[in-house]
Amino acid sequence: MSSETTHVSYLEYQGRYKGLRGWIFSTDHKRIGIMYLIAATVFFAAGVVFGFLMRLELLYPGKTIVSAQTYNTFFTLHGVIMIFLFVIPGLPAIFGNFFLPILIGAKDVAFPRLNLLSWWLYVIGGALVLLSILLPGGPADTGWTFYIPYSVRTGTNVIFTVFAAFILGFSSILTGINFVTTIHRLRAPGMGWFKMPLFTWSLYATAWIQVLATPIIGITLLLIVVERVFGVGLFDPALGGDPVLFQHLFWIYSHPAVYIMILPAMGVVSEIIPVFAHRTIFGYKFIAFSSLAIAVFGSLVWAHHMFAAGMSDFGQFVFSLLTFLVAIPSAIKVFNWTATLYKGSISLEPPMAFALAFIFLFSIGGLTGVMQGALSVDIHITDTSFIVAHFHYVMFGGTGFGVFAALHYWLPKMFGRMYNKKAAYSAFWFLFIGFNVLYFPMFIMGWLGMPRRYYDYLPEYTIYHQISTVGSWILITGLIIMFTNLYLSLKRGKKVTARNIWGGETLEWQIETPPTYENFEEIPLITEGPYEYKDNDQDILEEKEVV
Amino acid sequence: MESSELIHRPQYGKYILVWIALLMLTVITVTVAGINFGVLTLATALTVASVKSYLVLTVFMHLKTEQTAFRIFVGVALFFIIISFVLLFADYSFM
Amino acid sequence: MSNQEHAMAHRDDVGSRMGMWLFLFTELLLFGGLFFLYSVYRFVNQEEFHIAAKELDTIIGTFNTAILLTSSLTMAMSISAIQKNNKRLSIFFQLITILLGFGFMVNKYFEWTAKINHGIFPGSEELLNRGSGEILFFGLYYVMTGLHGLHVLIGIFIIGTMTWFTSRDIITKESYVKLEAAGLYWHLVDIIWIFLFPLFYLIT
Amino acid sequence: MIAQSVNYAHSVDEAFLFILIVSVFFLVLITGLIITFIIKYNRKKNPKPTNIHGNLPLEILWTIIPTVLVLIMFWYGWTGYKEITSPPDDSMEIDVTAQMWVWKFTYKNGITSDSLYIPVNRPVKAHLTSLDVNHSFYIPEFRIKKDVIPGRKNFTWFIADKVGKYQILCAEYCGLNHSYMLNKVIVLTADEFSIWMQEKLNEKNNQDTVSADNINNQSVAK
Ligand code: HEA
Ligand code: HEA
Ligand code: CUA
Ligand SMILES: [Cu+2]
Repeated sequence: MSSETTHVSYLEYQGRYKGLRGWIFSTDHKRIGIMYLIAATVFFAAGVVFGFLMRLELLYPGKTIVSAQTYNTFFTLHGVIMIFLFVIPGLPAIFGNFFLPILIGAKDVAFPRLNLLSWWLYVIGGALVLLSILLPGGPADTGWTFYIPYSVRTGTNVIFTVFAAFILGFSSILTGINFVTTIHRLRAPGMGWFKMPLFTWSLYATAWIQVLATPIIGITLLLIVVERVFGVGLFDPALGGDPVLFQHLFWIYSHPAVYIMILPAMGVVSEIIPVFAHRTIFGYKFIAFSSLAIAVFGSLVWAHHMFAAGMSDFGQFVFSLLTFLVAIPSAIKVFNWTATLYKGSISLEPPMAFALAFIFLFSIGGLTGVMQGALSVDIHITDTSFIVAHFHYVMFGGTGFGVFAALHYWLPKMFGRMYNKKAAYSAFWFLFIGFNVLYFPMFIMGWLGMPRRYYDYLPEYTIYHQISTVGSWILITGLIIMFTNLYLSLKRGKKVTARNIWGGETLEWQIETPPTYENFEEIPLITEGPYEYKDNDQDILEEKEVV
Repeated sequence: MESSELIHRPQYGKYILVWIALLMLTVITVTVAGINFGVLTLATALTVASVKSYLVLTVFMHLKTEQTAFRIFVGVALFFIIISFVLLFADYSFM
Repeated sequence: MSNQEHAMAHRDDVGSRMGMWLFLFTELLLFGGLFFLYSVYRFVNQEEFHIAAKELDTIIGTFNTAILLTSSLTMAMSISAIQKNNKRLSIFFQLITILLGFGFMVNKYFEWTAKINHGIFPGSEELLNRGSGEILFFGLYYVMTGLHGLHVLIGIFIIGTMTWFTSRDIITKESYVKLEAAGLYWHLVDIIWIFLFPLFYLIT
Repeated sequence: MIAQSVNYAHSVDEAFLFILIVSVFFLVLITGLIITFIIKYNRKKNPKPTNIHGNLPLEILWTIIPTVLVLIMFWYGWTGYKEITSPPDDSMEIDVTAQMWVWKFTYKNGITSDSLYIPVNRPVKAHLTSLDVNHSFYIPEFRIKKDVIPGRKNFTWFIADKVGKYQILCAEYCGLNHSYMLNKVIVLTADEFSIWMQEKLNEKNNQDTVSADNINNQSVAK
């Protein structure tokens, strides 16, 4: 390869195909990352629209804009799209694909063609979900949990949606396989496990969950299809089946899945905080291992979603206890991030603002999660809007803000253009305030007894619903500002050619902006940890000083 | 690849021995199932199946000669299945 | 594709096998979900599972077990053969493996049709008149052996492709990791059968 | 806080309150520290950062403290839950039947009713049956919720300690009219309850005789 091609950015690089085909058939991890970004944004926009419409419907009791059936399909589509098409693939597939190989000093992932296949599966799965809306029968109206027996009885296109989720599962598995192998096999010389950036650690833990847990939901969803098409009684109570067993199988995957969502976001935050505090991360090993601990413990707590379903007392006891233990590694992370700010030199650039908001919102989400882990309390609040608030705080306040942080942190690197920082800040405040106005009232409502998945509600909850709906408008304003700002920056933002925009010490800041096709001219030799900040005057080593 | 050369020495003889062992185990498990052992029937059947899988895993699938990481991987996967199983029965066996 | 250049620049057989093993885990857990179902339902309906299992033909089951075990042997030997640079022998063993796979499926076919002719299939009147434990048993029987059969077919297809690769010298003494991966897949299918067999045929 | 109208509501609320206080404490602590650090170690004020790689005693400390707290929370939740699931033997037993999208309550003497009438201060054990899909029997003021699942024998129990009307909701998604699957619990004094029951019984007897009459008339007409 001539030295000329090595200096061409991956955006301009010409492979065998040109134009659009040069993208959709490209096996370059960076292009695949961008394609994921585009596809995910499209699906995400669909999900947001459903969320927005739901809030409109709930503005007044009774019918406001749509019928009950339509509302039921709204929250199902909203849930399915957000979970399977946005938060699960979001960070690993977009930023993981783009930056994982760079962060460990590799030229690509271990199986580039598998990577492309995984993108195609993702798009096909997403298209199936959207297709189910148009086909006769209408989109599924089961909720994203597809609980049997309702999912077998309803006349809507459940098969489509379920099959789409099955395909999306395989897309996710392929990403997982790719990442585990990449991290094991392709680290640059000298990059020991404890010299890896923390984002890599979190992707590694995530990848294992993807590989091990996803097949279980694959088969479970397939059984819904089998049950509907062939009438095989596996869960149908009329034929001796046990609907609660379905719930077990569903959550064996879907609980670990929530850690697929949050771990990469935690990784992003662990990258951003030391960079903008301009100092080394506090407790590297604790953060790294807590990712693994979350992955392990996270696989053991699934039945906390079923505390009201009638499990045996012993089951309740065990799952509640384990649920509390899974909170500990998250707590460790939060404390270490906070400690990283201590004696730093903090510049509050937009990515940092989002990362700090992440800590705050995720803490609220996590702490309310802990409340739900307490048996007697959960009996009261399960299946109420308290839960809805909890998971929006963790998924959207957590992962969503993690994605925002990542966008503001890495987009200039990916495209060589800088966004308008003022606009970024104003988007941030709209998002942050709107978010809390939208979801906080749901905690109160939920505690007062407002069940979830309710098309209509009793008049005493009206005020909370209305505050919440107003919140959604503020939030969406912020969203529009943010995406417009980022989009415009790609068109006519200030050009960035400096390698290291933020003063980071990980490898992506040592290569060209935007990265060249091959990432590295020469595979680097790694000699020190990822967050050394050698330039700082005093270098206090481990265990010397108590904070 | 150097290591993989070393790992995969052709070994027809060993394979055939394993194959014979597998067939014998099959015969054993079928015969034992004929005799009624009560609760033990299931236990023996599963033990024999595990031994058979162990042979296939280590010899046919070369797990014995692969890098340590592979064995850890298998351990992780098995751990996940077993712990899920145990927790599932934490509910069902106390109904 | 020039994209491949940087992937193919260095070949990593260990990495390829690692990827394959990870994929095998997902297959294992796919069946794992079904084994969970099986064990819970069996735990709840012990008696009826026993009665239902009596109706399965242990002889066919045993025979099929022997077939699959043998095919695993020939699969392993085909890799040894290619390592010894004996292309002919390797292809021979692969073909035998495929043949045994088909033998397995033929047996399965007769087994299933016999059951269906007796009116035992999901949703059949005969079955619906029985206890729920038996309905579950046969439901699981069809789903699990069916999914396994599907895997055998996929395996046959993959090995067939490998045979073609071997004959075209894409798989050679120097580069046979594809064949190894196919072998791993085939052995996993075998292992799953090793568990299906006692759980369905031997618990009478 | 929402009205407590049942014997064990206070223990549920206590558990909630305890966790809430701990949570608020940590949230304020963390947010406070973050804001303080942002101000104090701002780029302008503190241009020279200090590298601190970690601190083992501190890590151990902030692992152990949350663990202990969390175990206490667990215990609160568990003991409260035991209360919720241990009905006394002398409970009044009522069958609750859920069906898309109505509740039906059947008393031991065969009387049925659309709303749940119960006497105050008397343990009531509700056996939950579903005729179609999953539902969930939820009374917020009583802090109880239990899924009603076809093929499962779930139950719940409570002692209502205040006379009044309370909301029953369906809390497990069950299709089109899930949000309209509502009804009331009507808690009566013991006297009122027996009067109500007596009326119901009379009504039922009348109906029986009326329908018996109808049949007689029809056969006569023939
Ligand atoms: C990103 C996704 C995500 C994450 C990270 C979490 C994290 C957690 N979740 Fe959540 N959860 C969901 C997504 C998520 N959840 C979803 C989608 C649902 C609903 C699904 C549905 O039904 O549709 C749900 C539902 C759900 C339930 C079931 C509720 C019900 O339906 O009845 C429970 C119950 O235990 C629970 C618990 C927890 C706990 C204990 C954590 C913990 O991991 C949280 C740990 C974090 C912290 C604790 C905060 C940080 C720590 C500190 C600030 C230090 C101090 C802390 C202590 C002293 C404890 N969650
Ligand atoms: C990540 C997941 C996610 C996200 C972001 C959202 C976003 C929103 N959600 Fe939620 N929601 C779910 C996941 C999510 N939701 C799930 C799983 C359910 C349960 C479904 C079920 O019951 O089955 C649910 C249910 C649910 C309900 C309850 C329905 C009911 O029970 O009756 C409501 C009600 O108001 C609601 C509202 C909203 C609103 C107004 C938005 C938004 O429209 C707000 C606007 C969004 C934004 C301002 C931007 C967020 C941006 C990002 C996260 C990153 C973008 C980055 C890139 C594309 C790169 N959602
Ligand atoms: Cu019944 Cu919801
Ligand atoms: Cu969970």
